[in-house]
Amino acid sequence: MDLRKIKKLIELLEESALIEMEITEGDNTIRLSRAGRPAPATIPHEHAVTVGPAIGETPPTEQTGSLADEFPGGTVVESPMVGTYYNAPSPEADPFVEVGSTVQAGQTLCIVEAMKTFNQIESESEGVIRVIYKNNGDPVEYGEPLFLIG
Amino acid sequence: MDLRKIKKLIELLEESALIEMEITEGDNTIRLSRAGRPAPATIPHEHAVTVGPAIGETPPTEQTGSLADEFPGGTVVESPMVGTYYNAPSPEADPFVEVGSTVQAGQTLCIVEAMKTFNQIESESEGVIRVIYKNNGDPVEYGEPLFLIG
Amino acid sequence: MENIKKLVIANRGEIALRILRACRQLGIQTVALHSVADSDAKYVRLADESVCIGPAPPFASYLDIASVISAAEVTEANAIHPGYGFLSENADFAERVEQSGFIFVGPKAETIRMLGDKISAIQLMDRAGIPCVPGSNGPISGDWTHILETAKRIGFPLMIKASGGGGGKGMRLCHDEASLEQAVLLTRKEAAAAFNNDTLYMERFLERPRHVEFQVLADSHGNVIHLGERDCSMQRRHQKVIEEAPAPGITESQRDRIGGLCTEACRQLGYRGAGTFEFLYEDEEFYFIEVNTRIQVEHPVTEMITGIDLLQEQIRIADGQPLRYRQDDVRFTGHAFECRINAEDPYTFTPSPGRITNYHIAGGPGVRVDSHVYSNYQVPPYYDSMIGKLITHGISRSDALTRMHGALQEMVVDGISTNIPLHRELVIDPGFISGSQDIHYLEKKLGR
Amino acid sequence: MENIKKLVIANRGEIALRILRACRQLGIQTVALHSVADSDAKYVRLADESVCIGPAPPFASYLDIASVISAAEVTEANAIHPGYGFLSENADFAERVEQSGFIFVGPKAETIRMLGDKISAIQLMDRAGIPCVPGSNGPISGDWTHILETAKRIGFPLMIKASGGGGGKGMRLCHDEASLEQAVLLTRKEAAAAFNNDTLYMERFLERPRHVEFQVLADSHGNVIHLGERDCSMQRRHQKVIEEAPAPGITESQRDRIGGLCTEACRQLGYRGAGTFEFLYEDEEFYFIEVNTRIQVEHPVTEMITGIDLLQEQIRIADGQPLRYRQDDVRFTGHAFECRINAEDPYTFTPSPGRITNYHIAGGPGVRVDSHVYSNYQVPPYYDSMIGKLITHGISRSDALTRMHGALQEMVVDGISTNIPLHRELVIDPGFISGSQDIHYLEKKLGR
Repeated sequence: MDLRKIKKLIELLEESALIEMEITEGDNTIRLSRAGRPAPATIPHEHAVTVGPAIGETPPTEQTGSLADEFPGGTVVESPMVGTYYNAPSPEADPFVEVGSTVQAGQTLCIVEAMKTFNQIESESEGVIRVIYKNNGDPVEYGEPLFLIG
Repeated sequence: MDLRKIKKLIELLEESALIEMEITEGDNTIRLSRAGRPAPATIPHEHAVTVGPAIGETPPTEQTGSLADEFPGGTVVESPMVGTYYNAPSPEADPFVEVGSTVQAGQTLCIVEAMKTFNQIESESEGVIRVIYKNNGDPVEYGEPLFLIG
Repeated sequence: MENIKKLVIANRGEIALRILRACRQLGIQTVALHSVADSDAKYVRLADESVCIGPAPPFASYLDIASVISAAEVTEANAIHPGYGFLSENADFAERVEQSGFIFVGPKAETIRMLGDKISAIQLMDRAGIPCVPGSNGPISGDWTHILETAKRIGFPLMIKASGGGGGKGMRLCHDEASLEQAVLLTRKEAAAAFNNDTLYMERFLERPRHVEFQVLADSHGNVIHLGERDCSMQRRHQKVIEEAPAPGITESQRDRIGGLCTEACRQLGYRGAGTFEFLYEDEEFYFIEVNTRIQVEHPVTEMITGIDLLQEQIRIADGQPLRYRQDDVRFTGHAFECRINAEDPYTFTPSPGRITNYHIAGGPGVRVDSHVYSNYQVPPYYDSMIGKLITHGISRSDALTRMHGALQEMVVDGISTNIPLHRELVIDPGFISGSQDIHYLEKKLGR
Repeated sequence: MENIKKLVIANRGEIALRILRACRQLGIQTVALHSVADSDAKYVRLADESVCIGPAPPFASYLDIASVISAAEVTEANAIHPGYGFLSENADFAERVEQSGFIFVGPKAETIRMLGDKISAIQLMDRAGIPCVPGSNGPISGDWTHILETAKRIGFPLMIKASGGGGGKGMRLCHDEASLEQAVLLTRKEAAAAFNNDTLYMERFLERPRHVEFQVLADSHGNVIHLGERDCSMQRRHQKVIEEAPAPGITESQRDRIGGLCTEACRQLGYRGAGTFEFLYEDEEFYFIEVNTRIQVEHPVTEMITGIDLLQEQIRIADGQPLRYRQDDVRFTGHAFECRINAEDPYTFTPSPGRITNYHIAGGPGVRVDSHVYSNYQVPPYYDSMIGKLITHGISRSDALTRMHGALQEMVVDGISTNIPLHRELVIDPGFISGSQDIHYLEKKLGR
């Protein structure tokens, strides 16, 4: 991993609400973390795009299980498509939901944009938003967790 | 396996003192056996030269263990070299030992010829010859059982 | 590359790995797209990035145009390689890829569309001087007198085919005048249902043809070369089982003549990329069937005898570069075979998905294996049963065939059924060893 | 084959499998000899027959001449292939094989004996016009005045070498007149103990040479060709780690000149079989070191760039057949690398025998693996640590090196330590990438 890449990763971390980041590429692992200040609206989650380790190594395991464990009975809302995550209808608007928001079934949680189509992702159940896994503008894969509603 | 080969195997069986023969070559197995008449001096034993099965198949397991089991405390005399087995000092002479012979430690049991050198194989213990695994003139590998002394 | 910096591999299995290996040689970053069923495949992890694009069923992942293009967008890739199968010959996909600002590794959308329609393809080739199967030379009308006249001119038995068909689907054999009307009606109904297009045409039926195809490469600057032919006559249920290059008994002058006609047709069409002209070959005559506007499963046999990496050339062409080889640079050395290794019962062809408990591939000189599987790989039940390709090269046909025989002995795939036993039988089959068998040979042999 | 019908493979591991594969191509029956430690190896079972010749220690099995010849007798084979290492350069063995009525796949016993003695080899080559390292041109006498004079003529630093030595053993560097006497005495004592031959000679010491070697093939009818050179400068403890062909920076005229001298020397010697002329190469000059009268570990890189199967040709020569290639038929295409995969710690080189729990080899175009191991193979502690060779070919040096880089990423050997991490580091090392490094490069790099 070259210095430029590490610098880029530090920038990414600083721009984000994350407090920690760990990337493994082949034999190299880089772990970045920053002091105390907890993230305002999100909780650390693994980077959406998997960086390929050398074949034969064990892929990092998803940590959503352990987070979901803290809210037994909670529901994970997964992305139904690949695209870009938006937390608000427009850059100026307020986010659809924040951690702690109470949501109703059918309420819009976010938008996933795929091929210039903006798809509203609605809640299937009512509850309180416990975790928001993504930052505004993040890429999301099919099946990736977006919210934990508990 | 072509007919000529099978015919050759039948001849081999008939010429020998064996009552049964089983050869596996790749996916083909041929098993030849002949009626009752038990072999005079030997007991069926697998052919010394392993015919290679396709890779990935389980090699046939040695059956000497089960024979030795019938004579607990018996000793298997193994060939100390690769060569040709002779049961007598010359074609006209009587065999050194037969099944049922009582042997002393140091007594010659057979000859293994390697590169025109005739190596006398001597018994390391005293006892009775229970099994003779080879026929006169058979090829023997290193470590192959020659006798069971019980 | 000048233009392509990061490429999306919009496919799975061995061809995804093959594309990845080519990109590695070219210094291009890769994005592996995968369905949920392929998430843990190690070849996905060999890519620089990977994106899950949908659930296991192909229509919701590998065939979903919006997901594939979205994945290219979110990963900021600038090219998409469709492999073979899935979206590779979908003209609408190619069009949307280019409209979205990505480089499509393949021909222009309109070329794919023109050649995807069998009638228009035949008419184009006929005009380019390529020998076609004598037939209706266009769609048959609803006028029975005219259809009957055309049929008599062609002669019985004849084939009724759907213009939108392909890969052995949408065709019916007709033996005589009496059954013609019913055969046409039935085929039309099937074609409408299967391809949403009930246009039909008729062709003379060849009794014992071989399948011989020519590989071409055409850049975007008007340069076209052919890389000789392959024989893919060993088929069952219209699926190729063993391919070889060169085709036994094809002379250098036949190769030059047909290869030259194919390259000339590409020039006229403004063809771009890698492509294959498929022919039936009977009594020393070639009859055009169709053009495949993509890389093919059996491309390695051509690579082995020419030393030219077809995937790399295909991507270079998409990058806008001129061909690195002129026709005179293409030299043929020795002979090559490819056995398709399928997870299936070797005789009933029933698919056999499941966990591969032990996987060991053959090695040594002249042996190549293109496969994405490994010990403990789970063959998913959702896709094609092909788990890899065993390829051998030798200085002569018999040398290459002996090498295949040995390699098949060395190969181990435990835990599932594969067609390796069938291949082991075929490589020692006297008919196959003698070469030049027709496309019905294997099924006749299996029906013994 | 005309004469060889059944051949005994008097070796183990990857070269045993390589010989077996060549025999399969030639239609020759094989007998795999093995020690107790190798009984269950699957490559043993691939042979038509197998014979256990002794216990695990090599001196009692693979090095035991009587057992090897007996095994040939009891299996009624008529030829013996010694591979490399073990008995392959033992003139007494070759002699007894032929005296026992078998065909020995290698040169005549007297040729092996002549070339095995370093002083006589150098004198022969000098006479044949092959450039040698300036030196004593013969054994140094016990007369100190004469030794000192010779040393001054050669110049310091110089090497004192044992005539019976080889492979990096029996040699000592001497920097000045003051230490000469003691150095000679010590080396003489060691040589007497190690090789039972205290004859010594002296040579100029080259500071930063490369190791460049030429491959030759000579039949029993007086035809000799060379197949170009290999660069084997990446070494640690005198063991080659990565080899390549052609050698970077060697010109066609250098190749023609040195290759021509080697073939001419073979003609003069009546050499028969495959052989390698090893040279040191410094400041554009070649200096002969020794001839290896057998097939070498690194033969595949030559096979990859020439398309000639060296093992098959070696066996054909032993069969008495004339060479199928003239010098003009030998064409060099592209570039090839070989990485020796060893079961050892990548940096301390401590051997790491044990069970391979997972084994997955690289594949795809231009990748070849010569290896006898597989998942669950038990690497025995009694023998050389090499468990296989990863070989890549490409149209250029950088193409072949990129392919090696990718192949090393794909390769998995779990359960034991291997030197794969070292190879992964080497293929991206700027010095190695630039080429033409000397034989000390790797050790200096490791000593960083």
